[in-house]
Amino acid sequence: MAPLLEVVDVEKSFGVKVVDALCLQVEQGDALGIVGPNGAGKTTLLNLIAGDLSCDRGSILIEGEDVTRTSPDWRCRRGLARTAQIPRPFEGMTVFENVLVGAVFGAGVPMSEAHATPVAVEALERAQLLSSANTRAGALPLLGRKRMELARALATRPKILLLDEIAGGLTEAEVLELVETIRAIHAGGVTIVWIEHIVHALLAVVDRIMAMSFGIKIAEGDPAEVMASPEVQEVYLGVAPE
Amino acid sequence: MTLLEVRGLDAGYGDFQALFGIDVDVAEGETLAMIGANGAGKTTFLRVLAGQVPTRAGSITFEGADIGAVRAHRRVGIGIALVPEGRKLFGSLTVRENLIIGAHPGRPGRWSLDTVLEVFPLIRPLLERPSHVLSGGEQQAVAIGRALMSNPRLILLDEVSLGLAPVVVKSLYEALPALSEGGATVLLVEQDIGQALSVASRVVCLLEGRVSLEGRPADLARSDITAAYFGMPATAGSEGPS
Amino acid sequence: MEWLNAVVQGIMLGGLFALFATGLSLAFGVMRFVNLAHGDLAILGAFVAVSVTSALGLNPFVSLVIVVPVMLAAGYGLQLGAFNFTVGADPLPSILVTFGLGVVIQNALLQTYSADSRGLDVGSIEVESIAITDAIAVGWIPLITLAVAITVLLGLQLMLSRTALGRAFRAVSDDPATARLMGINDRNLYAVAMGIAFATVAIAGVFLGIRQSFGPTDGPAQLLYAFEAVVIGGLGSVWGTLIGGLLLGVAHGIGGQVEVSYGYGSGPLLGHLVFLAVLATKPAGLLGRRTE
Amino acid sequence: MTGHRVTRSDRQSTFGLAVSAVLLVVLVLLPWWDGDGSLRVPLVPILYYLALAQMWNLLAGFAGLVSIGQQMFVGIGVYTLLSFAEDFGVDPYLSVLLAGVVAAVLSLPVAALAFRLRGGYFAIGTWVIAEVFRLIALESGFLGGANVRTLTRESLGGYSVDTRNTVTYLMALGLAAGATAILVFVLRSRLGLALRSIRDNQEGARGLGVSVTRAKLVVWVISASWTGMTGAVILLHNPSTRAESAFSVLRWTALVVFIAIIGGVGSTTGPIIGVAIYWGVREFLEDADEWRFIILGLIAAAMAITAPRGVYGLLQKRWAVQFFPVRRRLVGPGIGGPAPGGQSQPAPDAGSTAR
Repeated sequence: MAPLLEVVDVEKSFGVKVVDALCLQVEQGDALGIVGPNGAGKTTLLNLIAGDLSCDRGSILIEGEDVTRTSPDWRCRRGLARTAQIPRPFEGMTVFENVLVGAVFGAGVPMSEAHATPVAVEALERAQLLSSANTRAGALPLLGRKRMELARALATRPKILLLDEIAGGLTEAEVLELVETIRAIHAGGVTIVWIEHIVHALLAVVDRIMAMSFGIKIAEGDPAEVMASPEVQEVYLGVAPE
Repeated sequence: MTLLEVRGLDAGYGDFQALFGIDVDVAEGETLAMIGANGAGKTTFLRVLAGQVPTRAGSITFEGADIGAVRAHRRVGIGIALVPEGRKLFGSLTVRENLIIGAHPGRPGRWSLDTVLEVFPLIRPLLERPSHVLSGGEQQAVAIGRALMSNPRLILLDEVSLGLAPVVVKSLYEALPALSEGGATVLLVEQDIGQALSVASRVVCLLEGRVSLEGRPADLARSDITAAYFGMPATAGSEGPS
Repeated sequence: MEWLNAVVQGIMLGGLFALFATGLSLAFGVMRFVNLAHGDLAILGAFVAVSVTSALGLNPFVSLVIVVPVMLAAGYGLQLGAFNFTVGADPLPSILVTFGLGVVIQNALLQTYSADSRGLDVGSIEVESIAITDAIAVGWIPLITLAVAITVLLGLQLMLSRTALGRAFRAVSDDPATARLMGINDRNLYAVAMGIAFATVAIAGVFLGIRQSFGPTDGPAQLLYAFEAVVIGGLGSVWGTLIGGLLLGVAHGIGGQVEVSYGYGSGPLLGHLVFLAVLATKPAGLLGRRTE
Repeated sequence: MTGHRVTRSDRQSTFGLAVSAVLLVVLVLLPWWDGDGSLRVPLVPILYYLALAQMWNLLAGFAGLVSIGQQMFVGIGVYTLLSFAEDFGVDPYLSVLLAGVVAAVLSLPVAALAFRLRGGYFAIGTWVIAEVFRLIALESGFLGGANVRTLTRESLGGYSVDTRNTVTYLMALGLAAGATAILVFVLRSRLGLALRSIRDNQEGARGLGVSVTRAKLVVWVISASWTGMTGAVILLHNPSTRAESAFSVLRWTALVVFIAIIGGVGSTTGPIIGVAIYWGVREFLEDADEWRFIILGLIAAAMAITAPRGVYGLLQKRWAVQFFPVRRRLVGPGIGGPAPGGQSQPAPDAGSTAR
């Protein structure tokens, strides 16, 4: 069987190469963490996978199907969902309506609102946002916005969930809460690809880590080994190991 | 002598508040490093000083005058220059033009095209190139040079090391003392604690929009910094500089 | 031979189109602002010239000395007083304000000058021409128009590439927030750009009035031609604007000749169709960079 | 099942629906006691302007498609009715429906071209295409060229003047009420959900599976078709036309835009207020076309700067009213906030996303 997600030799440049000849395979049930210093090309990679940017070279496959030239909405309906690093809710809509958009349009099949409502409610529950369902999304605080990013993505019933620094900017207690939520989502059968600076949060969830620097994969494998490798220590922490 | 005095500063975007009651002093001639995790409010703080984000409460006094109401395009005239996060060079201008546009007719002084090129000799052969073809490190050098051209009293550096190779970062940091010698006071924002501590005469740490630590690098224990940086007990330092 | 003549006359007309397009292109390039009153402003400029020439007894060419500064000031003032409030991510307010302004100008001109066609009389030069062959003669007026158009575009290009003002325009176009860090007052710069746009469109309007008769409701057609010249040539390129204008002019010339020879079609129709063909096949324009 | 459900109405909007229903019944019954048509006939332009304004509102206020080419669909409607009724002898009232079909079909290639442009360039692009249609009508001998064409008595069949007046009136009423209803239904539907999300953040909407181009295309076709039918009814009301007036940008787009802007674009109620204001200005300045355009144009331009959501937006700011129920509210266990039917919470009107 083809891997759930496959990134083949992908390249993207904005004057300078931001993602360079990158290959990646994610199997059903994986939880992959991606680390690297700011500007290493992690978010660009996520944007390429989700279709928000187009690849200069290489291809993206979902379950063996080449989706390189498809739009983000098409990829979403194929089972790919993402959260944005800086949450951009539909501010004029309520939290429930925000999540309903994902439930109605993100499913692979046409969904009526009546059928989508329970899906949206479940996503709100899993993201622990049900109590503020009728709040205007623009009024949510940061944690609420991050949770809503998660709820909207979950409402599309993804096979694979791309998380972009979802723990960034949260307090330690909030991070721990969020980690629990993400673990539960993974346990529920959703494959996770997670970019994160807060490494201890990442380590609590993922079973594999890829490290990037200057658009290049510099290490991949067991989380502890990758984080301990000298290359990663140097580029990620900005200092050579002592 | 105090060059900049910030008292009780609140600021944010839309519904989101990023800074809460910040008090910071910057003395003439010092190099102050502001550190903190992603989303701690460092960049917002610099943007407030440059006039790009309005203050909601509190005061900013620069050289004895309240500058809270001075509009962004007039801040450079009073001696504040920002090197923004992500360099933000003008892509349709050549390198030379990018530097020249930084000059301000009301602020002659030590820095000119020639003196900037002395500090950053790597720019010299690139002068006639369009700036968007430069590498990240070259762009950063141009961005710093561009800010110097206005002969600022206070130069604000946002994430100079972002996405740059360690060797490039090192060379950029080596140029920093030249800025101080040129008469500029330096306020730099960094995620890379190691780099920041190596050049700063004083450190301020932000955590969730509040000052969590302040002091001279020599007086601060690593564990204190880690705690202030991540907002957790000093013992749980699973990351950060080792 | 008449077809070759149609092409030659079309090129001359194309100079005028390029002149119309210049201001539209500049305002879009500097601040992503689309002025739907652009054509009506050209006609307004021509009517101002009508008033100036009749009141002071000036030659229309000389009237430019008054018309151009007046329109420049009007553009500067309108941008500061009104348009600046609509510059932003949402294009709707700027479209509405300029569309409303265009309709107001048209109807105010109708009220003031009636619906009659006017012309600007520059004397005997109007009918003089240079014979190139027996069948092809180039009128002095179209030739001067083309020369002025090329001069204005060349001047604009030099200003943009060589002067501090041009540098500031390009910087603001790239990134207004960072330009402010360089001490550039972007709002004021927008007003300068709009002033220049109004000045060029006023020149275009006066030359239109010298070339042919015009009426208060002719503005929208000029807007459409200007827009087509910009899109055909490609956004954000001064030379593209000239090429686009010339191509559109040739299409008008050939379209007019088709009408003469076969009794169907017209210059404007063929011009529109050429524009649509370019839009269908090369949406970024012939010389354009893809901007969005 | 989780036991959660969605409600949309609250007391205020139920009240709004009730008022609208009463008003509609009165207007439908009007012909039966307005014997000589002195009320009906002058109402027709008000009604068709409301239909046009609602359709432009749907495009510009909800789908972000600022069209300055609506006159093309009015003209297409006019000439479709003329052709079918005059040249092919089709019943004129049936031809009104055909006008909607023809406009919808022709709107597809138009979209294929115009959708390549954005913002202000889209606006001018639609205008160019409308010009192309006008020029084709002018050139076409079959459609009558530059001549005046009239819908003759013969093609209007055996209908009496009174019947014709009544049917035209009822059709205009149907188009106006229908246009408003379409807006409410679209906003309540999945399409409305998609449009609101696109307005707030197009990229975000794409990321959640919303097909942005398809949503815009559906709106474009609906609007074209309804505008085409309205064009046909305009011809029924005023049976003489020529290409210049059938494809007039001033009458069929400028006035319509002004009405929508002044009343309030991006809301369902705004254009109704706008058309009422237009009526007032018209009564006040009878026979002064130019002044009408100058005054409405100035008000609209000033509104676009100072009050981009029009008179309705100003009223709403003041009293927080909402007449048509379009917003969704989740009710069920575990949800905070006021009880269903309650007020006070600033949950948004669908229209409030327009800015």
